[in-house]
Amino acid sequence: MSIAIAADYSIDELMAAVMARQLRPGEVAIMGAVSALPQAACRLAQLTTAPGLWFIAGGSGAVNPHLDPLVASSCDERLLDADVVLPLPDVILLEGRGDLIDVFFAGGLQIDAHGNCNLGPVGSWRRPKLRGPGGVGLPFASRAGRVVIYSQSHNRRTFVEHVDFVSGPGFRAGSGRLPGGGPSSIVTPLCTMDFDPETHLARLATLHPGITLEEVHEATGFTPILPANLETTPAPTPEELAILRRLDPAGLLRESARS
Amino acid sequence: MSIAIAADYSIDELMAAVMARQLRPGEVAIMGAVSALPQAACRLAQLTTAPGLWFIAGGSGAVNPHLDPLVASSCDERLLDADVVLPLPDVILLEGRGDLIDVFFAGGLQIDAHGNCNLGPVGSWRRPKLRGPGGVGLPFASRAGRVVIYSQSHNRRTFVEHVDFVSGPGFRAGSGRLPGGGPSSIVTPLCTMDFDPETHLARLATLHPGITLEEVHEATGFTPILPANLETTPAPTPEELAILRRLDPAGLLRESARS
Amino acid sequence: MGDSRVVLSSAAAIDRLVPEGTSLLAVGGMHMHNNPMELVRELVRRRRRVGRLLTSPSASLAADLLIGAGLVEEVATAYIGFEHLGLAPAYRRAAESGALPVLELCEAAIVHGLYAGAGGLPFLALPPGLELSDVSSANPDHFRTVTDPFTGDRVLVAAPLRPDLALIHALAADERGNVLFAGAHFTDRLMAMASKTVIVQVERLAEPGEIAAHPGESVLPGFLVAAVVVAPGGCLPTASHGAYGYDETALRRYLRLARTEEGFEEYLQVNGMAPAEVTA
Amino acid sequence: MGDSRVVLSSAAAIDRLVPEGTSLLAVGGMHMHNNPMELVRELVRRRRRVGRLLTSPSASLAADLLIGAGLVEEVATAYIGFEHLGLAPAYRRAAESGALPVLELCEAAIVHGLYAGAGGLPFLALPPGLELSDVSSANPDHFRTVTDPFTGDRVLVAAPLRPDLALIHALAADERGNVLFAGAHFTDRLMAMASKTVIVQVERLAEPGEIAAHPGESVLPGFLVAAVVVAPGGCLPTASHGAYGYDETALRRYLRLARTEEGFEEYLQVNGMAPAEVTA
Repeated sequence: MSIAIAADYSIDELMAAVMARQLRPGEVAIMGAVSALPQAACRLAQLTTAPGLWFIAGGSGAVNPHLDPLVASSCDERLLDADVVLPLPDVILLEGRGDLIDVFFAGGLQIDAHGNCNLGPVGSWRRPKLRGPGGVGLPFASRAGRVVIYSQSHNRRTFVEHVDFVSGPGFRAGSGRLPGGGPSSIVTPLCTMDFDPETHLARLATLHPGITLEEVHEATGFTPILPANLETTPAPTPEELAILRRLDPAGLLRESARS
Repeated sequence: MSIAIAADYSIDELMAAVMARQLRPGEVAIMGAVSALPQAACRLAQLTTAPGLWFIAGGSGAVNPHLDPLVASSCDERLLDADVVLPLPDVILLEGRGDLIDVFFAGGLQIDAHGNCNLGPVGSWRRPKLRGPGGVGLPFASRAGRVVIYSQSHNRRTFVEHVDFVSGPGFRAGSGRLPGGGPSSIVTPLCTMDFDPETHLARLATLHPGITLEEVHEATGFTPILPANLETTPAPTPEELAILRRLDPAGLLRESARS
Repeated sequence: MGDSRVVLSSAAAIDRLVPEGTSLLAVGGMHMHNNPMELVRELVRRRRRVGRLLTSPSASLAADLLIGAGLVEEVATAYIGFEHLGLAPAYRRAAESGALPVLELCEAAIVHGLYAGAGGLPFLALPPGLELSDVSSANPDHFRTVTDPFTGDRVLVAAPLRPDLALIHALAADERGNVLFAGAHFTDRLMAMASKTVIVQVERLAEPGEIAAHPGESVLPGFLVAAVVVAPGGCLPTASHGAYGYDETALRRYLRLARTEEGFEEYLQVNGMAPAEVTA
Repeated sequence: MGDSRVVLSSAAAIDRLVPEGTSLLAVGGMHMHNNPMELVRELVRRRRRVGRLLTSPSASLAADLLIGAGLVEEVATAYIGFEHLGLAPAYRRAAESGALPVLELCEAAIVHGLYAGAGGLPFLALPPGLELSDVSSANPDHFRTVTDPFTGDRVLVAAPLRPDLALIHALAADERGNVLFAGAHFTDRLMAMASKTVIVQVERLAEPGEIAAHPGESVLPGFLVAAVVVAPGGCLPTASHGAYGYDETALRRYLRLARTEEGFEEYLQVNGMAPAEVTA
């Protein structure tokens, strides 16, 4: 699905702005592999809505990398230009503490209506149709304050009724044992969703500018709950875009727009 | 007990030389608090009988400290002048691995005939006659290749039939579960002992120059097994003394001789 | 977030962050090195009592002073002493009289227990052989056995350590609470990672860029740190790695005075820890 | 001890220290960084088979190459891929065909498992919540449950990881095997501490005093290291922290070729890993 909502910002830039607005001052956020997008969102948030936000950039162990510039790999040595750098085993240790990580950025080859994410086998576990890379630290999503799910593709292969394998636990049917707060939102190239507080099922929250409800239904393998008011996602402000482009001179967040 | 065996070396120097001679090339040794003596022994061994010996100096995490100069506290910052320095939690972790530490230097307020050491309560556990400082890492003596016990005092308060509290496990009556090799020797101001391979009980090995068997019996709260041949501990060689004095310009190993 | 609130005076830090009767207080440093003495003295000045004191694998003056001042209901420790300078006088008096319950630990139970606390692990299985010491029998609340589900062996396990509050020392910190250690940092980083609230005493504020220049294990991120107290010379008479050695004369003076209760009180008076000197 | 024996050629290191059929081989690095490629290429040249490959929490080229060359009987991993560059082609082919059994792990099971291996801990109890992922159900040999003796809760536990051999990369080492890392060292130090035999690939020999100047966690003591292989540029096309970044063009070329078995074989030929090129 090729999307060009407006000439003046890319869909990744919109998603980064949306994710940034969900972060609050002084929170601690963490992200894993392929995380230029949440990294940009966190840095943007530090400079706008969430001063004092802490973020840990995946495998690098960097805490508050300066993203000067934004890089593609989560273990790039340039991320170590940061406020502080932790050894990776300490990061993994602290992910388990349970009261430290406010926001956990998660993703998946499959994401379901309960906010479960799969980065492992698609299809059968023993003989998968698609062998995903693996979930790395996604099981720790169970212990975070809240989980922000993001996906740079929105189609029926990705958004499914039930994931074939739970790498990152969301709200599972019949289980009330999630020690953390569970998934709080899903951000995609088409829309944002949150979770219905009663059913813990994904609920459409906003449609990105120019996207219709029908397009979302067509691209989604489950039927999201509809909210009372379905609003349009506010576009990135000029200030947000100016910051993102300063962080990202190489245009990592504009590749989809270019291609 | 004040001992002055010979004018030209101190008893600590003799003990350091004796302990050094028990070390072999390429072994890994570890020691805890109040460890200037085993540190000096290890450095001496590196320069004489055990080239390539590794030794970890207690709480400092220093591996092969250069002892330039020898210092009294096991956590002195000057110990960090070393080949490599490990974080203390890693040292404590690796002590448990079980196949790494060849030689564990141990001591105690009480030491018994089975090579058990007590640095905790003397007398009752709940209301001790003497509250010792505590055993720190002595329980790990159970996992080392062999344990070299040293004590700078030799009297019936220290050398007892049974310790009141086992901080460092030696050969305990009726237990065959010791995963490591157990105690191999005891070095004191009066003598050296080893352990009888059958009974795992302390056996007198050598008497220091000028010390009689009667003096040892009088000062020991258990009756050590007597060997077939009771020899005299070889005095430190001029080479050993020259090295020790180069390491120890402040004379930490000559304080007992001076006082 | 008002980040400026992170840097506090010792009085403000103790007042705001140390409730009377803290259930589990951890104090850092090893032997006569990096004891956070300024914070400890502030606790003594305020006569702030703690339920249980957890020491590092080898504690010294900080623990002995808190115990001597009667502020510790019980102590969980593997060692309190002064190495070659002697035994811990206040600890001896309190433990030998039966007034102070001692919960025996070993360094493995402390380090692995803090690891468990930092990582949310429910308990820690210990290496075989540690059950041969009397440490675990003497402290049955802290040590249990379980059957290893892989081998069927009975193994010793220790409870996680999750201090309510940790007092530690480091060389420097910045205004957001990022911390830089110098020399050996002993078990202090781990203690901070395992503790709900952390107060760090430092020699000085960090230079801009100084902490970022030391990636890896000699740092702590500010999100683990509730308060920074700048106290130059604040470890004395214990050493501060990267700054100064221990003051052996002063330590020997303490050891001499603290042999008696009267001498201990005199030490408090002479060293600014009389109750009258609280300036809240 | 002949310390000079520590520094070896990659051929000599693999020959002497890697028996055919090593039961558990651990390979370090994270993503496209610090993969010990020279050692891996030597394994491939020699077609040295391993029973089980244990990856770091996020593996990349090193694992994909060993799997593609058919040298891995089964793999224990939490991630094999190339981040933004794409999925791992050889891994996909082997796993999707059913030829390669995948033992699912997560980063907690790897890091805590290596901690257990390094410390002689019989097993590791994991934080509550991890049992909600399917990782443990998919790998029942590695994960069990036990009753927490302190709380009575059922908790998930993981087996210790104790590799027979670890291949890791670092910046420099000296002739006694003391090692210095640069940049991020990921889980490589921990992997080395947990492994019975360790071969370290480095960019260069250390300068005198260079390792001693970096106390703390960026080093490994030589008593953990069986062999040092000096291989400048030896991580390429992956990055070597402190030395060079990854070669994205070369990685993309690999990803393109490795899509088919024929292409993979061509990659081996072109990159000096044909079986004929063994020079033992």
